[in-house]
Amino acid sequence: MENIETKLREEAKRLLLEKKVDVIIGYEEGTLPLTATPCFITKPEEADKLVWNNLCTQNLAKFVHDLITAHKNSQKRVKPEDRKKKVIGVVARGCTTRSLIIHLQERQYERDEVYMIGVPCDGYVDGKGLKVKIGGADIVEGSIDGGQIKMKTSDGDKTVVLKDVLADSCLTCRFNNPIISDVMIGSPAPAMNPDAEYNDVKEFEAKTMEERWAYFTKEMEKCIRCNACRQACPSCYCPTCFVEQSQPQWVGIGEDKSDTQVFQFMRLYHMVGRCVDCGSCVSVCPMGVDLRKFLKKIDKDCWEFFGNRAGSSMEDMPPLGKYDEHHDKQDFIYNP
Amino acid sequence: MAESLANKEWEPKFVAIVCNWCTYAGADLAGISRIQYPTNVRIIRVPCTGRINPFYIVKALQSGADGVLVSG
Amino acid sequence: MVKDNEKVGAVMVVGAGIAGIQASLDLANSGMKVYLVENGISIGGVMAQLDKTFPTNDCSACILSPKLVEVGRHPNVTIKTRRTVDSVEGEPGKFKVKLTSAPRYVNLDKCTGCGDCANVCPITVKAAFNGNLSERKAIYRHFPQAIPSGFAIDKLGTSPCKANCPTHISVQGYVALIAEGKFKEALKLIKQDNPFPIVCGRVCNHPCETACMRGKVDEPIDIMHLKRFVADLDLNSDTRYLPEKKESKGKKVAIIGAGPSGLTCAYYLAVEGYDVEVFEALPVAGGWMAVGIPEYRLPKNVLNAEIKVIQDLGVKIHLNTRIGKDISFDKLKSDYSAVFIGCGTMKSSKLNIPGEDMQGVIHGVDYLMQINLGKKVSLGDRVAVIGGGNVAMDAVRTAVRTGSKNVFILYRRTRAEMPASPEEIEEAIEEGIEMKFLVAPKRVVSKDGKVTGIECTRMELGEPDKSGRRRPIEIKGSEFIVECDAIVPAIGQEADLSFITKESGVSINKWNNVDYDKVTYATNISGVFSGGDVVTGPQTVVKAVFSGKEAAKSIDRYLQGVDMAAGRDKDWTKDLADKADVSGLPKVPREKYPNMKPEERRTSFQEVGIGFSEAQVIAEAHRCLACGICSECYQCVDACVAKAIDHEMKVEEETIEVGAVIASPGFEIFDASKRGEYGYGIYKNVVTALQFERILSASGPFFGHVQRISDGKEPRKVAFIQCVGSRDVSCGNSWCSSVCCMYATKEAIIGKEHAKGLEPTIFYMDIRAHGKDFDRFVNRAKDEYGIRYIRSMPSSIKELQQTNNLLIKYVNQDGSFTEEEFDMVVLSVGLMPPKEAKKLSASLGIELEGHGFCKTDLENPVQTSRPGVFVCGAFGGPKDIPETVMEASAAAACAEGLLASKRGTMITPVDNPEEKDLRGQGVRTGVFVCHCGINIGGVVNVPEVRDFAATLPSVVYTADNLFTCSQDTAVKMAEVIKEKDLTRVVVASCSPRTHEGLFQENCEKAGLNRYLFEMANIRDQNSWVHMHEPELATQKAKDLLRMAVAKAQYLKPLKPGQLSVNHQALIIGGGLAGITAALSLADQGFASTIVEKEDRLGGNYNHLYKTLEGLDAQAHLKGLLEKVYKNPLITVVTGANIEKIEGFIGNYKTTVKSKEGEKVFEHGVVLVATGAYENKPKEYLYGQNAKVKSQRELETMIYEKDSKLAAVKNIVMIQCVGSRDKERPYCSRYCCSEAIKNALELKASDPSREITILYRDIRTFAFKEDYYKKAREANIKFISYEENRKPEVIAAGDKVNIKVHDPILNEAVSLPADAVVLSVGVVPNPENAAIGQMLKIPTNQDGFFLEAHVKLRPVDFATDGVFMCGMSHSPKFSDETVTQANAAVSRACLVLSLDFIEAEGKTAYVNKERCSACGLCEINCPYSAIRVNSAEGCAEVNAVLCKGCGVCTASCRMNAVDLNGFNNEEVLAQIFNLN
Amino acid sequence: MARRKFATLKSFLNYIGVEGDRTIFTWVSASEGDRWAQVIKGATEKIRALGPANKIVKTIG
Repeated sequence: MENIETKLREEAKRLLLEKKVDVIIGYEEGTLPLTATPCFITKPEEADKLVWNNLCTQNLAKFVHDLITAHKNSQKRVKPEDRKKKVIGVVARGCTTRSLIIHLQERQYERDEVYMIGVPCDGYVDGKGLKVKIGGADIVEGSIDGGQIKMKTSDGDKTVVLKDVLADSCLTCRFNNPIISDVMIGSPAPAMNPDAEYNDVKEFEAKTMEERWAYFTKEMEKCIRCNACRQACPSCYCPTCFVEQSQPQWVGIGEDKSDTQVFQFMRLYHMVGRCVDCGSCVSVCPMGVDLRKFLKKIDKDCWEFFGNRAGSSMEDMPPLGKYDEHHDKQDFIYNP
Repeated sequence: MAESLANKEWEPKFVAIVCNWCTYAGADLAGISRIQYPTNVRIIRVPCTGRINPFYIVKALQSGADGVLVSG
Repeated sequence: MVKDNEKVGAVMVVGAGIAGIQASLDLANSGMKVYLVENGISIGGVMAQLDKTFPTNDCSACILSPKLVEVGRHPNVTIKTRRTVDSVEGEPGKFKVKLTSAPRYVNLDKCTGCGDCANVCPITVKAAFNGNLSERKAIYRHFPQAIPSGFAIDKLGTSPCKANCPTHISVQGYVALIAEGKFKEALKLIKQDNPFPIVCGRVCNHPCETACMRGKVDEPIDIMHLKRFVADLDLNSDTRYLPEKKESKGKKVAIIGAGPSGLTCAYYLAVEGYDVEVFEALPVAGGWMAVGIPEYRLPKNVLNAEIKVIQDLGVKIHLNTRIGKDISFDKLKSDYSAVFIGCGTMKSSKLNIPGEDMQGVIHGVDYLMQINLGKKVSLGDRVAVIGGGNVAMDAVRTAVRTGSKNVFILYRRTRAEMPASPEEIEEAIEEGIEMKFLVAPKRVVSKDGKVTGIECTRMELGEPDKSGRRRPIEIKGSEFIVECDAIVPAIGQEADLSFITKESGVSINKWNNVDYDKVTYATNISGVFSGGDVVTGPQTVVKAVFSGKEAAKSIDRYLQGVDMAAGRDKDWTKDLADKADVSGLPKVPREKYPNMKPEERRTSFQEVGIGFSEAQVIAEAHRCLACGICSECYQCVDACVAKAIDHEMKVEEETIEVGAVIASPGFEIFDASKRGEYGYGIYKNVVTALQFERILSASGPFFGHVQRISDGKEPRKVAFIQCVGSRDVSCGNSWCSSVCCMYATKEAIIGKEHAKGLEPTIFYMDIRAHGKDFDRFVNRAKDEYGIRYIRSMPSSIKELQQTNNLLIKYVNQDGSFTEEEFDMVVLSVGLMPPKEAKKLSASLGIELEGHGFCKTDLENPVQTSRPGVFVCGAFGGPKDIPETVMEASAAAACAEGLLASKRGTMITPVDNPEEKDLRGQGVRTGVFVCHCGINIGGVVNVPEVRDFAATLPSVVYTADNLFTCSQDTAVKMAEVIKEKDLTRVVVASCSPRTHEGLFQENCEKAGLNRYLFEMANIRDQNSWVHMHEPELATQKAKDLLRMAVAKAQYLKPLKPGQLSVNHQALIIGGGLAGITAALSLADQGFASTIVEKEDRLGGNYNHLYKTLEGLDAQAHLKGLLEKVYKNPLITVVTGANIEKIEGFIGNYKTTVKSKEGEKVFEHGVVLVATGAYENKPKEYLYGQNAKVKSQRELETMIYEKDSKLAAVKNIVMIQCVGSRDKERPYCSRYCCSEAIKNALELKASDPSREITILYRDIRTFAFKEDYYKKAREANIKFISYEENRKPEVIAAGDKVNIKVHDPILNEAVSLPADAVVLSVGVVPNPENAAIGQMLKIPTNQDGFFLEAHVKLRPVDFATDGVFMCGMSHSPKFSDETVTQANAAVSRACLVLSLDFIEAEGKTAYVNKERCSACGLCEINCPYSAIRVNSAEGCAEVNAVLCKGCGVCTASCRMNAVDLNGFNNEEVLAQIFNLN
Repeated sequence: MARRKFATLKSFLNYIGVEGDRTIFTWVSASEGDRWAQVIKGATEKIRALGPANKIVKTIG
């Protein structure tokens, strides 16, 4: 890890010095122990803040989109001919690059507006999982070393195996190395266990209709409509989310359970061909709603129906933007 | 028993969102040819199935439709 | 030559198939008035009958219907059905066309097409539209989506029975109703014309039966007794039929005599609302019916029952009241408004022989009267009755029944001359009555005043007298005496008119009959009428009834002060429906009418006839041949709530002024029975391709289920036999029908899709897949669908007895025979000239070509021999739909060119009032619920739905109408909108697809934006499909209405976007297509720029010297070029390339680069005429050996008189070089003809030449087939080769040798040749791709441009404003290119002739704030009407290009794109209001 | 594209426990009046078999 971090910092410095990029989005150490948070670096000397470890959770593509959109809006007042482009550098692991690819497919910005600093990834720690593992104790300080997490906590020293507390999405990640990048830091990380990626879904599919409905309703009842998932999701960048739209109002804001169910259903459905399973939504959800159970289904269908994996290749078109007479499944069509 | 009785009372009502040029025309033809079928359907005409926002289906279910038929 | 300002801006299109429809639409949309004339009852032609169309297998109905609707609703098109053209006079620009219209009997303005009439119509006939595989009614329309949507009645004329019936009852009508068991209706129909069915069902002389056409087959129908059956049924029913009485007119009418004429007159007057009193001298009513006709023929009780009905109508009958004795005639005259004299002839004529006053002589009339009045009269044992009429028969048979032992007839002629009705004579003889013929009485022999006998003389027959019967002549000295106790003379009777005083002035003629008017039955004294025997002398009951009925009409008119005679003198002998050929109709014996046994009869007065049973009448009625088709039973009239049916319509003539005429009568299908060996019409499972087309159709006779006719089973092996009635001199059809190979292939494919197990086999001579993408289609049929093609024509077909399977015998290429069994055979019947071709050509003043099709001009295939008259479609020669559509547009272009100066002068302008300002207005909805007669009201509780509507939010007005679409309702609606200040209108009625436009117009007329209208379909999708569930249907209607009203609240007034139009055209390519287009545009007054890559114009046409048909191409081109360069409207840029094309329809900017440098042109449309190139082959030593040439090179040598050619004796031509192979799997269309053209030319100049053509299929379609025939006759050899066995060309010294496998010899042959000529075919212009890029128009797999729709939009692109013509579309002949160029111009003019392009109102729009410019909409839009503006960072819609499909909206996660007329709010409103 | 949307939607609804048969997708051409009737018959029966809708249905007006 260390040497990757150093390489990363050097590269960041170089890019800023050579004005290859206007800003670099990466991770810095968090204020709390055993955390890392996104940071924005515009000066070479700040580059040393950058970290790259198993605590880097958020999918930074989200911030790329935010910055570029903000910049574009600021440019709106400028005459088209003298508008300036900004180049955003971003520390990008596999899932991040997938999100970036989706942005590019959806023409949110040009390829040359983003500079991808590719990094290998062997997964990040699921904060909630860790907390559970150590019986809810508060962490005072800690470090990761040799596949272990060593911690001083409110009730004594604790050590857990890193593998046991990695996020679900990471454990079965198929693309833990960047799909594309402008520069690659370090050598590719070893594969995770993608063959198991749909096990949960298959298991759930095997359940009865009523069991599935019961689980869905149970999970949805947790949701407090705080929209954290949406805010964290790189694919959620609609200027006005349908939730906030009136005329017509798509989702009621009342007490009714069905409104929450419909809200989540719709947001999840918007992820067809667009969810890269980065786990950001899950990690930010204050109520621990099992969103991944449903997102993975959408991912699975998209693969099985249309042979598409979100953001897995620059050449792909958005799966809902085309139709394949010969290969698409037809069996959902009813014939009397 | 009571439940089955209740079911007798109950008639499903579902919405059909259909394309103006194909299915809607076909439905008209059924009428012109006086082909009889159950009354449970309520048709909504749209210019083309391509126009049907998937959320229409969700909203229809939320609004209490027992089912949704989409036909192009 | 008509001056421009005298021309007429209207065009008549004759024939409303797809050709006529397309031409009409092009004309109407470019500002011409169009009269679309059709001799059928609806438009659409054969295309409407097709199931699918090749090669795309689109549903024919789906693509045709929108055009039907458009032309049907077009303000500038007047559709005239059932019309024929009689003559066209005048000159181009100003013609007078005379038309005749055959009556439709249905008023299209009123008919709503509900079909209630057809439900009640008793007449069923084969439905020609379904290839006679199903049945329809006499009142009908061909198919549900037919335009005009109204019904029509088929009549062949008056059926003979009705015409011959003295009182003209709709005999066929009530027979048909009886056949259907509709006895009450039958009686009602009879009583419309005869109030005495009970009587006439027994004692009528039924002339109807004499006229009955059944009589020519076996025996006439027993009409009289059918009538008796329904009459008796009514007699015995507890509620008898009483006609509806009109309200009292407060006038009194007196009738003298209660006989048939008097009572009939009374009956109809009573119905008309008069107070009628009848005065009868006798103690009984009924006149001769009561006192003349004996009980055993007409029982008194039934007669009285019939008379009672008349009394129940309020008629007063005064018995025992003799006028002239009890009341004076003149008093009658003064007391009553009118008098009818119907006193009959109740006085016997005298024999005037000695002793006539002896006791024992009693005259027949008096005798019968006394018996009928119940007197006992005994005549003794031996009774002589004198006479041969019905009275004599009645008298003699009565005498038998009163106990006389020996009763006989004395008649001075023979039985043949007897006037009595045959059955009466028959029955009399059965009852043992002796008849002495040829004897005449001389004197009564008596003893002390009592009769003892009668002296007679013998007679013989001489010449016929004026009655037509042979006159009896006395044989001198043949006197003899017949002994008898009583003599009953029954030789005639006369009227007793003593009561008519001199003073009354009523004139009486020399036969002692009242003088009367033959039509009105009025006497010479006004107010006095007379009818029945008293005016005619003794006649039949039914004649008396007629006179009474007619007199009643006159009296009514007289008292209403209307002309009595007007329009009544109808000649019933005219247009009789007796022309039908009844030979060969199966015989069905007449039902035996049951009578009492003779022995029982003799002793009783009980009625002889027992009467038919119900089963018998129905069986007997089914024998009717329905001579008139429509039986005039008038059931439809009663059933039609809209009152649209009018059986009185007459043939009419009209004259219309137009500037040009377009003939598009289409074609006739070859009558397959003319090829007897195929057994069509004899073997059940042999059908024509058109019948199979109907079998495949989902709306066909079997709802799309493929089945055999014999047993309805699904066939497995189906054989298609090609060229039935084509390429067949034996039946006079030498031409190729051009389309059969393809439609057979299509039907085979579709058949297989319908019935998976189907195994189609196609027997053919050559597969002619010469059209765009046709070969690909055939290959798919072979490879994907495994359809079997056999190159052979079956020699015979036999039907196998048990299975009805068909045994086909055919010869193989090697000469051997094969027999194979099939379940079904489909005959690919050819296309013939239309039936009316000769007559039409005469009336249009145009010539026909040798085969009977329309003769066309070599330079312009849509030009007939008469200037100003154009032709399109199959009338000009067999062709398929796209070519037909191209010709239609081309013909339109030529007509427009002629009349350009009058564009827009005769169209109906739409002037709508100022739209009302809705700002600040709340939503105020008006709801109109339609009964649609009983179509909705009969099932749905309409008032309940209306009241429900009133409870819905925003609804301020509700109403229910009988017909919301009727004119008066439209007016009312407009008023209501103004009065109630409505801002939304909702109509709950039929389908928006047919009626939305109409109602929207109503709104506009009332100043309400047309888009503030919404419909609920509670008929087609509710009442019609839930007929047996009224409550649920009503509930559903409420829901649908609630949803519609909810949606309406959110509707927005829309202003369709407008776009200015540049009136110039850019033509890319200066070949024949380009220059033709430029000239055609110039004719229409539009400027154009031709951009040509080469340095000279003409393209491929420069290399063509002569066409197969003999047009001098060089001269033609020279002429065209002169015109082009002379024309000020045409700019030519040669040696030029297109650099850049910007903009869209109406507003293009194109940069052209040439020697003169870059130049920018502004134009409104683009015509793509980039042409194609000759293929440069690599195979067959081309370019390596001087002996190997291309056809083009050969043609040049021939016409440039190359001396080297003289030495060329052996020529081998190879077809399909570089065509129809892996690399280019398409046919180059013209090579076969080109080769044959050159071959013929070479032969002509030197017959000693040996010419062999190596081919795969000879594709000389249509009339080109004649030249193929000519070539074979000229001994040019043809050897076919397979794609996988191509010939080889081997260089051999100063010659070349060609090795090829001869399939007939089945061995390889080697042909030495001085010249090998390759038919090299066509390759697309390589620049198409680049140009396609610039214009955003696609090319097909082969690199030719891909039209918007291969069938119906062959020169358009999905991108508006861009059109194509010539070989850029696909390989074609020069004349086809000319046509297509004109077609493209016609289409282009739809744009150029506008000042503004109106966009469709219901288009997409973008909410910029929501858009994130992700571009998904752009990817999905099929019309490239929406694209992301990256500068703005959001998507933008081009409203003019947008077709409102809404695909973009659903693909937008942000809901930034939405669709006017169907936006999210509106649709969700419907969803939210389900409950 | 429409097809793909419906395919995934139907599958997803079914996954969360809303019976797949409540959402039916089919095609009827302008000339297939009879097929339309069959479709409605079939759909009605399928939906009847499922009983009244009780999932993601709004309960509070």
